[in-house]
Amino acid sequence: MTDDSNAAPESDIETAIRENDPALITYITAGDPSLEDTKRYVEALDRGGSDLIELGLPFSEPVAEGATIQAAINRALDAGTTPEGFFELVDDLETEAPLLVMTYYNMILQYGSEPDVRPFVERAAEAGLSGIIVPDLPAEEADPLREACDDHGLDLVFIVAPTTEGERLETIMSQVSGFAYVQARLGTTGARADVSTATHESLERLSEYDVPKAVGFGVSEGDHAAEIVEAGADGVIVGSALIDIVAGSDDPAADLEAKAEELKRGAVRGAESLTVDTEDTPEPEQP
Amino acid sequence: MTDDSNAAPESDIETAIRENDPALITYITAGDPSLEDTKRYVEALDRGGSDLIELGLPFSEPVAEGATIQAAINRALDAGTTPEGFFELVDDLETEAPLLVMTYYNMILQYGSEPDVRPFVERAAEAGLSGIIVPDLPAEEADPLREACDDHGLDLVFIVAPTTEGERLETIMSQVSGFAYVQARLGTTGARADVSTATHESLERLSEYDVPKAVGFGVSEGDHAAEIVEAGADGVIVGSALIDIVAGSDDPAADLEAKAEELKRGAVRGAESLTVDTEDTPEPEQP
Amino acid sequence: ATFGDYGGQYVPEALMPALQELEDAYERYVLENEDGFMDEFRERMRDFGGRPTPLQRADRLSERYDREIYLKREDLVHGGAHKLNNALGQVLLSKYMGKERVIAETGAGQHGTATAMAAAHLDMPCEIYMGRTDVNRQRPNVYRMRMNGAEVNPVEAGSGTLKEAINETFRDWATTVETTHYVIGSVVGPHPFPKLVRDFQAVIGREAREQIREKAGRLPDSVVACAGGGSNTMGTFHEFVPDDDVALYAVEAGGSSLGVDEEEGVAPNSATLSTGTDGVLHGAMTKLLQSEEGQIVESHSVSAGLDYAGVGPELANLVETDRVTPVNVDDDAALNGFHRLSNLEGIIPALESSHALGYLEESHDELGDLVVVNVSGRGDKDLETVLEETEKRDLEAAPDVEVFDG
Amino acid sequence: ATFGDYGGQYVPEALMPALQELEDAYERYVLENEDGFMDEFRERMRDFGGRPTPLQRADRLSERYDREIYLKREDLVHGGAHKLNNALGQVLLSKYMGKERVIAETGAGQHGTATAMAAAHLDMPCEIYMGRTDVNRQRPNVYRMRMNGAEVNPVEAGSGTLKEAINETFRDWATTVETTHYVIGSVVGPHPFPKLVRDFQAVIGREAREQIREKAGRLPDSVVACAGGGSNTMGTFHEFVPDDDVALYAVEAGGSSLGVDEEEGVAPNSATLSTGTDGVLHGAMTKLLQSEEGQIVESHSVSAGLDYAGVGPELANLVETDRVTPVNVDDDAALNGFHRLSNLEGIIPALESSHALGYLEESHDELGDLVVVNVSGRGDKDLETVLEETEKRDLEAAPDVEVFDG
Repeated sequence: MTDDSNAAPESDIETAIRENDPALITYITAGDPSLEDTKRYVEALDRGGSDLIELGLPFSEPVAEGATIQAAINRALDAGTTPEGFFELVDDLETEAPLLVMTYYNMILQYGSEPDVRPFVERAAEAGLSGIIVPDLPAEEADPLREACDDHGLDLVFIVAPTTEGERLETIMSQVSGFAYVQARLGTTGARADVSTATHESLERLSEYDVPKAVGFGVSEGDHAAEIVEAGADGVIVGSALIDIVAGSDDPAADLEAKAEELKRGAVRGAESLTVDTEDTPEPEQP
Repeated sequence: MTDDSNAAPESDIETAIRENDPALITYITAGDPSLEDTKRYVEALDRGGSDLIELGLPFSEPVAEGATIQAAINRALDAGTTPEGFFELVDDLETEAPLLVMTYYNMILQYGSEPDVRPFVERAAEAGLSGIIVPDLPAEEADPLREACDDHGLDLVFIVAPTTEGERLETIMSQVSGFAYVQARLGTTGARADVSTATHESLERLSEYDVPKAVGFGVSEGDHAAEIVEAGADGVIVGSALIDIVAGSDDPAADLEAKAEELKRGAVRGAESLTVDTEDTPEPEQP
Repeated sequence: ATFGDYGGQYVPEALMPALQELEDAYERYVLENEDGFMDEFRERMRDFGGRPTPLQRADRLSERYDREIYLKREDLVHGGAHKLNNALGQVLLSKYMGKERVIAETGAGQHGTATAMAAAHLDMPCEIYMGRTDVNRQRPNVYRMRMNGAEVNPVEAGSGTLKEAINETFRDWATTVETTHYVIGSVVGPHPFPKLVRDFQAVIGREAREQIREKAGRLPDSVVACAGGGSNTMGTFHEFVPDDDVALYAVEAGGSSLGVDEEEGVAPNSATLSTGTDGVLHGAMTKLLQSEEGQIVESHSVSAGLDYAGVGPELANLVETDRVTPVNVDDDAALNGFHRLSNLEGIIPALESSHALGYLEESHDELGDLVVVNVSGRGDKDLETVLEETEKRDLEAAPDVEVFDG
Repeated sequence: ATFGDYGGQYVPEALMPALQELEDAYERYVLENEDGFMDEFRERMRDFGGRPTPLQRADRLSERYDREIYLKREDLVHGGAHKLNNALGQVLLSKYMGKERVIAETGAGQHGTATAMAAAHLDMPCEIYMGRTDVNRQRPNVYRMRMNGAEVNPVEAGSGTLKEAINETFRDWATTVETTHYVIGSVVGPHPFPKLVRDFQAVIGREAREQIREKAGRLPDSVVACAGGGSNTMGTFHEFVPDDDVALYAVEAGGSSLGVDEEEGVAPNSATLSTGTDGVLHGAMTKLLQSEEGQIVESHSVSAGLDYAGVGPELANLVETDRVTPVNVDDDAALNGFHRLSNLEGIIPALESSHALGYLEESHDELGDLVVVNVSGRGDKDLETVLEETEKRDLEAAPDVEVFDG
């Protein structure tokens, strides 16, 4: 992934999702517990069947994250993870799945000699990243970054929340590139034991838009993946459940690969059930 | 001293001072450390040459006293000294010197079934006391007590302070019975190392009045007594210096007697020096 | 005496000229506003002290008791209580009188801190007497006084509390009376102190009376204030005394129980007006907690500021003449009052003031439709005591406060 | 952005609708006084909060600096600081918006206690997030919040201080945004918070401007206020911004030294305006203390209330456009300022406000003949810190406080 960023295909991410629908999108925090480990873990997730991989660039104030990813970010920062180290990791990675960077806006702004989003985007493209997700950058503030991403052929992925409705939903969906990151429920990231009603409602609301939709926030098991895909998603996004493996497993690489396989199987199962019996959609669970 | 109080001579106290000029007036706190001890100490002071003896009836808030007498009062209260016990002590005492009670106004008021000064005065007279000194009763508030004292032939002794001047001095001196208690200096009772300028000034101010004047507050040694008498006093009043003996001596009775003798000798020396060489009055010390 | 059978000047002769000088100054400066004294006092109480304080409708108490409850907010005065009204007045007066120094006693430290603040503000040297026990258990107030530049003199005698501090301040004054003014902390002591302090505090009731007329369109049916020495009580009541239709309730500290333990020389309460007998303490004839023989007993209340065996002679007289109704509530009721106001109205009251709120809870039915309660001070100072005392008890109004580690 | 290059709404998408709802409510209720919102707010700030606060001539400081020094006395607001102006405004607004619950972050506890008081007063359920370290070292404030009926949620993450508490409150809000209002404690955060908080705090300057004209007959030459997040600063300055001849000084915490230790990720100061660089934190583009890579560093000040790595975006813009002069004084100067005001004026200021007083001492020559200094809060809460920090140093203005046994 060291080729010139200008050569990156315009629809890397969208293609990855559409071609692999239902797609599995996996997330881990770069530098947790070290960048060397992250490299091995990303390769494992790639082998396990990830269709897209999000790499978290750690920021000291991760307001959108729950306890699990907060802890991962703290470990990564304690290990001395820097943006430059991050990009060097990406330079080195050769994965099937396209890579996205997920980070907070200030990290993007500060890269380079003065507050400006372009140096970051340029370097991201150069490193071979296909897109950027910024959890604290709503569409209203996104113009500078979107322009820079457009200039360098990167997708800027927007989040659609359960509270996103009406005019704002229109605006966001008109700007979506890559895919719409559908936030499964209110709150922060973190593995949960069920799939929320909000997920079903959000997918319902988005059904009229012809862009890939991937659901994240709280997805931790193959069965969730299945249910989400059945509910109409083109992909599932899993993060905290993988961080738990990074932090707790004796052999994280192997377990990450196995987990990715389980999740991908779940997603595929959901898609199959959808094709076989569209009338037998499971009831959304009550909150 | 158990004879009927009505039989007490009208001028017991004045007589005791005039006949023994320069007179020694001694004070101790009744009940410190016990009423039995007080009886022995009073007898010793009597033997030592006291011409008048003040007995303190302890009150819990002795605002006019310095640390020495405060402590004596606390010891007496801790020992359970009561007004009735006090009067019974006086009932028992047979001294050459007339006795006065020194106490605070509330003690006088509360004796008997309701707030009224008369039961106390009646009982004091009955016990053979010759007078009362009340450090928190200025002339302005003294009418009820003075009337009761008049009715029972007791002297009510007033204090003249260094701040007592002009009209107030007139008023007080017109009401004096027994003697004028000349407060040697501002402040509270307590042994001091010198005789203050205020003493000389007070005696000067009082010289025109033909009533016996006794000086207290801070007198602790024979030399003080001498100086005070030289300055024109008819008597000296000693308290804290005696309390120190009560509290600290191995044989208080003997030491009290000796101290009284020293003080009396001092007073007499002062009187002699006055007669011998009226022109060689020592300079008052500077404050 | 000054007020019916109460008041007077029972002090050592040495202090009498100073009291007469003070009486003269009181008449000239306070009553006649000579040299614009009262103008300056009011201006400083406004700009330095934060007057006027609001009269606030207590929405949730009004709902709870189904009548109109208004709170006079003396907790908002600089320093956190009504105490400054008096302290500033007296320190300013001492300047007008040409005194070089002020002294004051303090128990828990409220009057001491108020005097120290006033003295700093007016550039007057200041020494505060405080019992050793109180010094050690009221450190924050000691620090506040020191930071305001006042000397703090620990009094080692006796139990090392307020009574001893007062005695010791009288002793200092008896020595230094020519150059020093004694800033007495309540409507107690010899004449003219009870009148002087009352007049400085009367601004509470003067404002409240105007404010309630403006807000409710009429005078209240009753006015409730806690009573220890009685300065916030007299300050609140004074302007209402001529209003015969306004009932005045002085709420004393019932402590753990009423009555005096003669054996121990202790009263487990400070309900002087309710249970005391006539006598002389600290310069005045008034109602006292005393033994049959006349020894002053130690009073007790969960609220240090009410913990005094005497009471202002004017208040004693107003009780004696049935103009003021003395009532009392116990420690538990006061603590519940503290929690209730904190929780329902967002005002943490002083434990002193909490007694008035405890009475409101117990007897609101008797208070009529329109009630003014004086919140004499804020309760930050009492937090530790309240926590300790709450832990010992089962109080209905108390929250669970445990959010700490181990 | 909202203010020149600063401000904006850098928050998770889930919160955007709530910000738009808040913006709408801000325009209707605050700007247009719909349903009499601002009337009710002002009335409650008067009766519950104790407004207006005085503008006091500081006699001894005026003498010391040979010019007219006036103090705006926000220390007299209910709760002891200007914080209530904002907390009451926002809790009231949340009621008008039909919210069922408020949440807030707190560092040392000042904003938490103000919010808890306001919530109790308005009968609104309230939860406060507070770092575990702060919970354990600021117990009195935790108790005050509990007594006002608020839940206090200790935040275990990170260093357990303000930054973590803010992050955690944002997380709660992201979950409960439909029913909950987040009462942000300063002029920080995403639009419309900086304007909303400023407008609730602007009463400080509005009063001060009127008061100084009345007392001194003209506008001041300069206005001095401390700056952490900047709510008392903006509140004091806002009405003076159009007065070109009035110099505005924002005094930041210089801490122990200026600059950032990149290695440790720590700034031994909170001088964001003086030394910070542009970036995005907690929802807004503003000036920040950050590493070159964009990680927020831990700020430090002897004053907990100034100890924040960001600053209000409007203040950043006023500095950028040279309308406000950013200055700073170090911990020692602030401590001396604390002692000086306590000793000379009888006002114990918050350590935050003490920075403004420290600057007055250092630079009074540059401030003209007529100076207004905002005393943003009282310092009772800081006594322990001041004692500890004073003991470590040799401060010219500090008194000796040792009157205790052994």
